[in-house]
Amino acid sequence: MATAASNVTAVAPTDPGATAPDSSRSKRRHLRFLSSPKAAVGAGLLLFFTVLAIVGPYITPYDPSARSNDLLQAPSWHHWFGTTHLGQDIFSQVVDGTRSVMYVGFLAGLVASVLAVLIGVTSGYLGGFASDLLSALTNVFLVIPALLLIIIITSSLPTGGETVVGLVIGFTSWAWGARVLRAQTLSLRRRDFIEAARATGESTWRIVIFELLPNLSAVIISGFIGTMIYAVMSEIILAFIGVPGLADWNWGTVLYWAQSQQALAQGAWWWFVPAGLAIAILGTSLSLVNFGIDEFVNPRLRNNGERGAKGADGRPVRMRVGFTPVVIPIPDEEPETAAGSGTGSGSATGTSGLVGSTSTSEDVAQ
Amino acid sequence: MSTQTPGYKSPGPRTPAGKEPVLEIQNLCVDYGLGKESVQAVRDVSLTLHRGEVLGLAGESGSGKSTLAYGLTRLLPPPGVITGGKVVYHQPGGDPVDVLRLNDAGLRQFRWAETSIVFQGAMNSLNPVHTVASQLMDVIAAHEPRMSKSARLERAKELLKLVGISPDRLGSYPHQLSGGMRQRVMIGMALALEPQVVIMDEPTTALDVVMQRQILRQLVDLRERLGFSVLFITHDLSLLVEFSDRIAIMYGGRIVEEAPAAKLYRDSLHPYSHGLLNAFPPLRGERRELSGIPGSPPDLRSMPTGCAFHPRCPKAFDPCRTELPPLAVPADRADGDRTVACWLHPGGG
Amino acid sequence: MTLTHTSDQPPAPPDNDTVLEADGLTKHFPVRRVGRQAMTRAPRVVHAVDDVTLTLRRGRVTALVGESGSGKSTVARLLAQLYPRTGGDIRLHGTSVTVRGGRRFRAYNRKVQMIFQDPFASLNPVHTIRYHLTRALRIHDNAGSGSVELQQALENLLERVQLTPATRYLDKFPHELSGGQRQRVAIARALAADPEALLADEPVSMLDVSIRLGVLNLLRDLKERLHLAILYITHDIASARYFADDTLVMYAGRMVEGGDSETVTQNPAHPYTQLLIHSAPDPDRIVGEGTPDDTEDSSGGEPPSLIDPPAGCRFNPRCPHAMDICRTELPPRLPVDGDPGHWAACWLFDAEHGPAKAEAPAKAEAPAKAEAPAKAEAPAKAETPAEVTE
Amino acid sequence: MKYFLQRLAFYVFTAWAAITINFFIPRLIPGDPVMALINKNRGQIDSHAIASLYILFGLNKHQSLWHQYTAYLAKLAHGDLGISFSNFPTPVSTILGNALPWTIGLAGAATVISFLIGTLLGVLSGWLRGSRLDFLLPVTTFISSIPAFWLGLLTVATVIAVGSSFPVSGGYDPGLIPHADTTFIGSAIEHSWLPLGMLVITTMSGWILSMRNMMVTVGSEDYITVAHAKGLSDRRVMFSYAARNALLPNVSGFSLAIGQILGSTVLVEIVFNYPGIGYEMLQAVGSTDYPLMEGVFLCITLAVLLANLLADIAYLILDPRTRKEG
Repeated sequence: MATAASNVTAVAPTDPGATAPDSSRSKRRHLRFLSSPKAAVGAGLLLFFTVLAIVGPYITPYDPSARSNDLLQAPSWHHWFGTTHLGQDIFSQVVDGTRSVMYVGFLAGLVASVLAVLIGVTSGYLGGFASDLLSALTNVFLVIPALLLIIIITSSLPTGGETVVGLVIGFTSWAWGARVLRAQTLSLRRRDFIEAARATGESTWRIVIFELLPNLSAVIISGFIGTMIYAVMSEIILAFIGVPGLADWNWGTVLYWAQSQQALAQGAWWWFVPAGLAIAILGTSLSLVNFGIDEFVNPRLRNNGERGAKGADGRPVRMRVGFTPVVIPIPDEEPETAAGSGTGSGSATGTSGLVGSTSTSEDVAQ
Repeated sequence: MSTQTPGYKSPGPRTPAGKEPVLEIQNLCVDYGLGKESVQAVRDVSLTLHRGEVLGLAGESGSGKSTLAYGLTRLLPPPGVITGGKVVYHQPGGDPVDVLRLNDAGLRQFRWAETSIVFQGAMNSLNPVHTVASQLMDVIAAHEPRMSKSARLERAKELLKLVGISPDRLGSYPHQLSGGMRQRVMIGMALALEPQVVIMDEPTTALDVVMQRQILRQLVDLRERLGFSVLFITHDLSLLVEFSDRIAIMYGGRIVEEAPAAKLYRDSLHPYSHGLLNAFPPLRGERRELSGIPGSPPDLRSMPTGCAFHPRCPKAFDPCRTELPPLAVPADRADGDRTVACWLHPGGG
Repeated sequence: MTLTHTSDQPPAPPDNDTVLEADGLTKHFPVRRVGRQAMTRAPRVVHAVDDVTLTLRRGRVTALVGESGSGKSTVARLLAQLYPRTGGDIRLHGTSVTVRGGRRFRAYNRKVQMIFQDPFASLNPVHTIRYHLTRALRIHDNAGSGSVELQQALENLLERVQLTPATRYLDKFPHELSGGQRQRVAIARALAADPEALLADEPVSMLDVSIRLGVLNLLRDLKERLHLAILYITHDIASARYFADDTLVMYAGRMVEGGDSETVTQNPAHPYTQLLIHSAPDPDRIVGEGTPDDTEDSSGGEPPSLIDPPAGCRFNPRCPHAMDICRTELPPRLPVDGDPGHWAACWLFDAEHGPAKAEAPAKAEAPAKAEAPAKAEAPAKAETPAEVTE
Repeated sequence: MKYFLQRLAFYVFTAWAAITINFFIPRLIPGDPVMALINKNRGQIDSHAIASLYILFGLNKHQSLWHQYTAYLAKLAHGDLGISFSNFPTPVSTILGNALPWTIGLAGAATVISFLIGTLLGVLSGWLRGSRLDFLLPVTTFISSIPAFWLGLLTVATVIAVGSSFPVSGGYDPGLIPHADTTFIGSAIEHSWLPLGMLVITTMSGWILSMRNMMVTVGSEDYITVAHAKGLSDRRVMFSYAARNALLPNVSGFSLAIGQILGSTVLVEIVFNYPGIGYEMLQAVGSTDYPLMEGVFLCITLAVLLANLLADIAYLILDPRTRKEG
């Protein structure tokens, strides 16, 4: 605080060039958004998993399906995550399985987002009977337990594979996004700028694509990420309960084999711990990115940089609703600057000594 | 520089006889945020509310008038912080209290019993899930815990009658009342504990003119009967001239002029006050071309140096750009019951 | 910023051609019925606008004054053809126009443009000023050919609304501008179509008080230079007097009075207009004259439900002069004595039914006079319960 | 009342939609599910049984789709969900009748407990923002990303590794016969601790996060400021003003949560060999037992609808704005 204050003091007396502090401030704010810790950690982890999904199968130390004579071994230098009862390298299985997980998550997120935008925005913008119908459809899909539906459909399908699973998940999990988008569209539609665009003579499709959708982008991205979390979980659950069609490795199949081969009873913790942790970390990273988006959209959720601030008694100040903190700064060590006494009116001297001192270099600076 | 803290007046020659202060704001400073990113919203404001008077506080949005009201009651939501000053409340027959130094319990006790507030958004000031009765009664219960439930209900009925609402509305939820009725309920609630001071932050801005006048008339009537003081905050200066005893004008977080209503209306000294008065086309008298005030209200993040108004001021001259004019009794108006912060009317003393 | 002419009376407009007319304009919004109601109850509607007739003339400002919920904004949207109307007719240069989207709508709103109330909401936050104005120019084929002509057109537009130098504003986003600057951009966007009529829906009520007049003066200046016909919708009757040539007063979806602005504000005929003028803040009234007095407080209460409006004159439940006929018969537009063009929809001005004919206008001339100090303290008058709309 | 009837109509509609989806899934599957089943159990089902399977399964090729549909509805109306393939010839309804109480009990208890604890923690962490309770945020984010069944696996492994005799498998002691006596109920409760705990821990975080967000959002409403200005006690402002209003969106968001909780329950049951629907589901998936799978789906859907109806009633009680007389 003291350094900041002295900075301002240095700038202020040098006349009206008031634009300079403004531009530097906006630059700083921009940087601060990029360095939002939650979003940054989440995005970093997500990037890591994405890279792993792309290069994973090429960098595995072993063929994930290859058996060896190292049966059911604990983690070691040769097998970072240990081996299975058939001597397969679990590290390779987890790394190799990343691609399947990310692919299904991405595909399902994409399908669900497209459907959610189509259905949600249409029902929000159109109004009338079609809107009611789409809204009812959305609510039905919201209430029906999608996971069971996914299990039934995928286990009924003769041909499987990640693509089918991803599509099924996508087609059954768009409802939440559609509901949120519908609500957002309804509220945006009442905003004057949509009406103004109409009054200017814009066509309906242009209004939807160029006026409405850009304002929904945060909601759409957040819905995409939410669906991705859901899809990853669903795929892993499907694999875990042995729904056929998932021939390739993914984190769920690792867990399936661990469960079916009684890894627990044999004390082979390494068999299921890495895959589960990978799920949890991926899920956390996606949630963190979504928090970042939430805070960007709803500034109230942000912590208003209150950390580290000190009150008059030197204790940290906590911002509370209903009890505005009183922060009367401790006077600086150095004597007041000359600029202060010249323009600062009677404030500084008037009350000093009553409540600590009101005079700060900041006070004086403007 | 040698002027004594302006606005902090002991009952002396400058205040009309019999006027004792009830709420004194001294050099209040309020910031948004802490540290580097902070913005000063209220700068060194001193203002005195006398017993029984209506003090009007006018200014544009961003002038700090609402921040001042929230700040002096310590109700400013984060990231607002009070960074200096005192708010002294004079109890009738008791020691003065500095509101800013009360602890949480003391503050809770002080609130509503001594100073109540009516906010701008009557729509949102009432809790949507509780009845009017419950919200009127819980404030009484909080301050007078020994009062019986039936006595509280009686009091709630009285309060509704006081503001002209039928007591059978007690069981209503806020959404069942019209905007005007909700604001009346809020005024009734504000008077529940017979406070000395009622702060009103744009209480009628959201209402139609007809309803606005009805409510203001009722307010004036109630004040005469109950004798509380009102700090009335609004951007509508023409309304204030009609309803308040004294008016303070805020610009860029500071008070720029303070005077009795009639004097301010007939003879405003600060060019900003003058511009603001001329921003309301009159309903009577000759039709003339008015200009408003050129430019835009200042950005708190980059306030002009010197007098904050100088970029918009038609009469600005050299000192205005560099030196901040102090709020002082102007030398060219010797009657002494007004202050202004303008180099055109420098303090004499 | 300030204008140099129009110091006393606005100069006679170059011509008084009718640009846009509404004749018996009516809009009913259906009340959404749910479940069993759909079968059992008769369809219910909100009578937002009933039988509104008005004329916008070239080079003239017509004000439409009313409280919130009086239907004044709906009138603007009907005239802009943003809503389909329930009844009545809209005529542009004498030809009836009904459009619903498409090319004909563009052709219509090339002539009739609208300015919205809230400049913070009427500009899309994701687009720059350049985008907004370019789109408006392109849609109405005023963008010229090539980027040089477009740039010229953009700069011209911003100069017209006194945002200079234009290049400083073109690439900003709406949130980087102040309220007044945004409203000027909104006006520039409306001007991009090169319209003949401008529908301004409370164009200054969301702006800071100090800059409202600047925007109104700008509109007046544009009216004079471009010979626009302007509909100025407002709840502030004092600004109507300042800015508009003619003033119409609306109450609960119906027009109750109309005429020359000065006449309507200085000599209001309809009891509602009188109440409105009496309620408006007026510093002259009180300074040095003690506390405000109660004149006609019998008009307490609130506007009626528009789902089930009162029969006869809609103001009759609040009207201090209400007669039997007011409760049953809808008053037609009746001329008010002495002022050509001044009319009121009030039975007081009917030759047969208006015994108070002489009294009513007289009363209006001195609304500020203390009349009934004897009323003193009439406490706790139970407010008429507001209709709870579904 | 109007609101309630509206919701009821919607649930009837949804139930119908679920039933219809259920009807169409086996018919839309390319290939022949019965044939696939027969191929799987080659030689174990004779040709006579095959014909009756088609009829039982409702896939009679000689009937029109509409006729099949009405026959299907008629059967459902009598509680007839067909016959399980894997437990031939036990009716699906019998299997589900035995399993359902376990699942409903487990999921119901988990929902109530996690809602109560999660909401309370959310209220506190939202109200005391910036305090030490902030540590809840990253922790809950991480926990909410852990699948419940995996946490179950870890727990089972730990219990075994520690050598504790705490039951980690089944719904009651193997020697007991389901019966309403204290020994059995005591055993059942003891067996449900761990699955219940897993469910509560993983589903709770959702409530914490959403309640915290709502508290923060509601915290800046005017009526909260007014409540502070009135000098009410902190507890009253927090619960009667802030939490009371913040709760409403959470209650109306119940529909999403209840489906997820039931999904997690099914999996946790698998991990703990709990005798509920999840266990049956696993069996059904393993042996492609369509009638059983569909029976599970229908049952769970109806349970979700019922839970939603209860949530709606709660909402009706909590929000006066919906109580308006029509």
